Amino acid sequence: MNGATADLWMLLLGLGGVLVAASLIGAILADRKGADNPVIENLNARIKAWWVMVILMGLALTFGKAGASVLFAFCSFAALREFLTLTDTRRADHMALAASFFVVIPVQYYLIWTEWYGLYSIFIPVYAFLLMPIIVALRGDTGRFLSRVAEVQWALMVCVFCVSHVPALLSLQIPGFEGRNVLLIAFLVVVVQGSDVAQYIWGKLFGRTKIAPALSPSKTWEGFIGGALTAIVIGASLSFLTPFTPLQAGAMAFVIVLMGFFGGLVMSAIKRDRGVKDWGQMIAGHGGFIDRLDSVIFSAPIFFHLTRFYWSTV
Amino acid sequence: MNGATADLWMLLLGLGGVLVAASLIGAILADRKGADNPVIENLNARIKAWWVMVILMGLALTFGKAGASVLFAFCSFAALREFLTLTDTRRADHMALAASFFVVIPVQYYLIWTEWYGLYSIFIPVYAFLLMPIIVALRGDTGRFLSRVAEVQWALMVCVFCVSHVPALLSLQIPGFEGRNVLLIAFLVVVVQGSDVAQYIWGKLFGRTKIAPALSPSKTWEGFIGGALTAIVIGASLSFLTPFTPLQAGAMAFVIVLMGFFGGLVMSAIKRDRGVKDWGQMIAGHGGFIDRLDSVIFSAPIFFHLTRFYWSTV
Amino acid sequence: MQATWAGCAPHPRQRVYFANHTSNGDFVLIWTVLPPALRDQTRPVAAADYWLTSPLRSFIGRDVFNAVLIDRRPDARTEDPVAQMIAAADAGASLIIFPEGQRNMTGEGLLPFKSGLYHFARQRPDIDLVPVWIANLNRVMPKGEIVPIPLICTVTFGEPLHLQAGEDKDTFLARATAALIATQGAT
Amino acid sequence: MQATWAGCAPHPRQRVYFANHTSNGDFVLIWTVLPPALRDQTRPVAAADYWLTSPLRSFIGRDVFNAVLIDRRPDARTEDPVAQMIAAADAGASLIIFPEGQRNMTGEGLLPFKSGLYHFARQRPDIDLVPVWIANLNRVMPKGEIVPIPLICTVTFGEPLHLQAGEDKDTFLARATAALIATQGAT
Repeated sequence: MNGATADLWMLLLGLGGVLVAASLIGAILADRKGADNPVIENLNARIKAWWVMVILMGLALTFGKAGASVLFAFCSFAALREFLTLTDTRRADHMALAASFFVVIPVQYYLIWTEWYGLYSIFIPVYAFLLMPIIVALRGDTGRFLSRVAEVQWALMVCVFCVSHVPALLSLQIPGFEGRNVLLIAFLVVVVQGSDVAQYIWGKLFGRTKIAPALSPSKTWEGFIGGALTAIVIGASLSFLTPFTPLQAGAMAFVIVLMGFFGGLVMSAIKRDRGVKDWGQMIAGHGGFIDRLDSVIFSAPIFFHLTRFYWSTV
Repeated sequence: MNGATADLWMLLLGLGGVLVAASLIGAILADRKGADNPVIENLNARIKAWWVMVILMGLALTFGKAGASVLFAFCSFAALREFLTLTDTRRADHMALAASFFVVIPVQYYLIWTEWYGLYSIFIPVYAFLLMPIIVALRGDTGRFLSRVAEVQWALMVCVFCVSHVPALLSLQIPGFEGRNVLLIAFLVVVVQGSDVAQYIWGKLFGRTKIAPALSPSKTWEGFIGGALTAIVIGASLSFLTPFTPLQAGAMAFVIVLMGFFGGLVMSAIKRDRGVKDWGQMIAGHGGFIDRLDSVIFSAPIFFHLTRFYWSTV
Repeated sequence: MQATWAGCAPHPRQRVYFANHTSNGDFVLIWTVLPPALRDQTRPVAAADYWLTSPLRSFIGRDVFNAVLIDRRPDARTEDPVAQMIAAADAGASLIIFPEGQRNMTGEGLLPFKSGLYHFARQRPDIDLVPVWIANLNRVMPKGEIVPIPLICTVTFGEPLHLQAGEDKDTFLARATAALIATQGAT
Repeated sequence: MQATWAGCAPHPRQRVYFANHTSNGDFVLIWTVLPPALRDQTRPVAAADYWLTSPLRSFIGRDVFNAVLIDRRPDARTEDPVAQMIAAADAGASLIIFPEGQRNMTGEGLLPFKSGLYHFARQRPDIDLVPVWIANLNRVMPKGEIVPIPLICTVTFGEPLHLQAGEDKDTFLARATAALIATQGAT
């Protein structure tokens, strides 16, 4: 067991401890206020889902780049399934949809695995963007062309491109940080999920002023600011896992939280547009898969690019 | 006058000769069959527009990178204007539209000018893609959210990102080809426009079998194959201008023609979806600006990436 | 695949599930989302003129899914479909039927129901008739495509329905159609 | 900016251009797309209660565009707007008027026309009434925004209209409204 795996296990054990505590609190609350209370029910369902995520993360991270690539490829697959299920595509889009699942996902994650940054950074936003509409156009059905194509492109950007930047963190080469890149993923995931929990709790306790009532009635300034500060503290205190100083780690956490927040808003707007409340029902209490991933989605590529630009040599 | 400028002038003079011949033929045809014949009228209007383009290209290329960047920034601006005029955006999109014109275009061409490939290759497809919907979402109007955002994103990809890859050719560093990069632009433009003319003529003469009758009734297999072969011959015979062997130049011409053809199909599909025949009326006989650029749009980034990957050292 | 029990619970009582029909995989999908206890006692009602045309189909239809195979051709058949369904029900089975009688290729709504559902309900009025809406299965593999796409299919079980006293055929079938459409919205 | 002469040619004859009104820049736009020969003889009819409220506006409205300034407030005005328009027409000017009387903020269609157009047509029935549709100007700079976006605005000139013998006010105004809407489609 090298230093990175030891640190990672420490982190996972720490998270396990937090979740044990959270599960206990959840059980006590359920006991006192009744298991039927919707807030407590929701809280306990979230805690259960986090258990699953922590265990999965632990498994995947232990197996390194291959494990993380496979795990996130499956996340992309599940997310893409949810996203495309909600789209209003037609028969003429069938080939484009099939290509999304069976060509774009494997190619993107293969490129991630071979660490070909020059191609995986543009394969979906440039090549899939330009080629996908060709497949659709050749079928000759032009009704709502732009919006149908856009749905597939958004699905690919959100569910595949953005998500794939999480395992892509493993391909960075940071001097003095060799072999420890998995910890960058752990940092990102813990900060995002920590910020989500913190925003939820601060919002429940002190939430008054809604930020975007039309989009996401549960998002309040109090919840966001409290959650962001908490996440910055979490980030700074995890700097020992990362190549960042505590100050840098706090700043990174802030960027992650900000992009996660905006990502949540945009994904809410897409859901509103579609007339649904959740992306799906995959994880009990968490809505769909995308509902849990949405904060990671927007922050992953930004975190990746910042880390790559300022710290990585490739 | 160095070697590149001399070659460029040779090319432009050659084109001027071709256009003089074309203008004469056009005048004779108009005289014989009557100037009111719509096909001949269209042909002569095209020839006039090509005169303007050749003169502009000559001016811009003579002034090197700065000239080409400015020329293509204006092309992007004019194209974006046409594209967004046809979109069905709302008041809530106003800031996003303003940012497209006054932030995205200048930033993209500034990055092109500073030759920062790492950023200009992802600025629009990744950053504008993720940030634009945030601006829109914050205004709180979620009706048709995805399709409104998609229209702006498509406009930026087509009119700014793709077009900007033409002047980006100047930033490539090809050993033994120093100072001659402007000729790559000339090669691309001559092949694309030559293929357009050739497809038009072959289609008029032998066109029988329609390729995509629902999208573009004037596109026939005979016209496409004849035009593609002509363009390959043009490309191969221009190889002395380029770092390619005649075979490579012919292959490049083929890729350019193929992408140009597909680009034309996709842009037709978007026009059909919008219920318009042309993008605008900027150039007499050529419809709008985008109608002339559409073949360049899809081929420019592919030509750029192929040249960069196989020939350039940066 | 997701099952939503919107109008009734997955209790192990005898039922007739009637569903919209857009894909050959429809009854497999319903059968799959039923809890094992219910699944074992549930038999699909399927077209003999399709399922008996090859040994493989015959094996799948008769032996794997234990289908009640009826003949859709009134002039060629020897047994009455409704009598076959009643016989299966009297033997204790729950049934899956597609009252549209054929796959709906229009991409929306429902085709007019055949009368079999009414005749069954008239003869066995106590059995629950459960509307079941299947969503997306036709998008997974539209007719003529060869690659299926893994979208999420949902099966929604609506509120059970019974023939009311004195209700005539047209009124009942209209009510059943409306109940199935309402189930679609309950997803 | 693009001008389309769909229903008439830009001949230098006396006309009344009546247009939809979505933006304060509307008459400037029409004025700009008119050929110079026509432009010199064309005067916009504008609201005095807006254009006389500051010295700068007054200078622009009165001296730059040579506007016929009418007062929209029936109780406060000293001159009859229609009489002012007739006087300007009798002096040889073409006019630009916005029969909706105010900017249409609804984002679609037209507001009900004021009666001025009818009264003018009744008194000077020989003058061409040309419907003019202005598209996109309100998208360039919606109310409340500070950055204009450079979209392409189009001005479409439709087929001239005249008051028919015995036509009453409502019929005529309905016909004028329909002609303006039809001009929108002729772009």
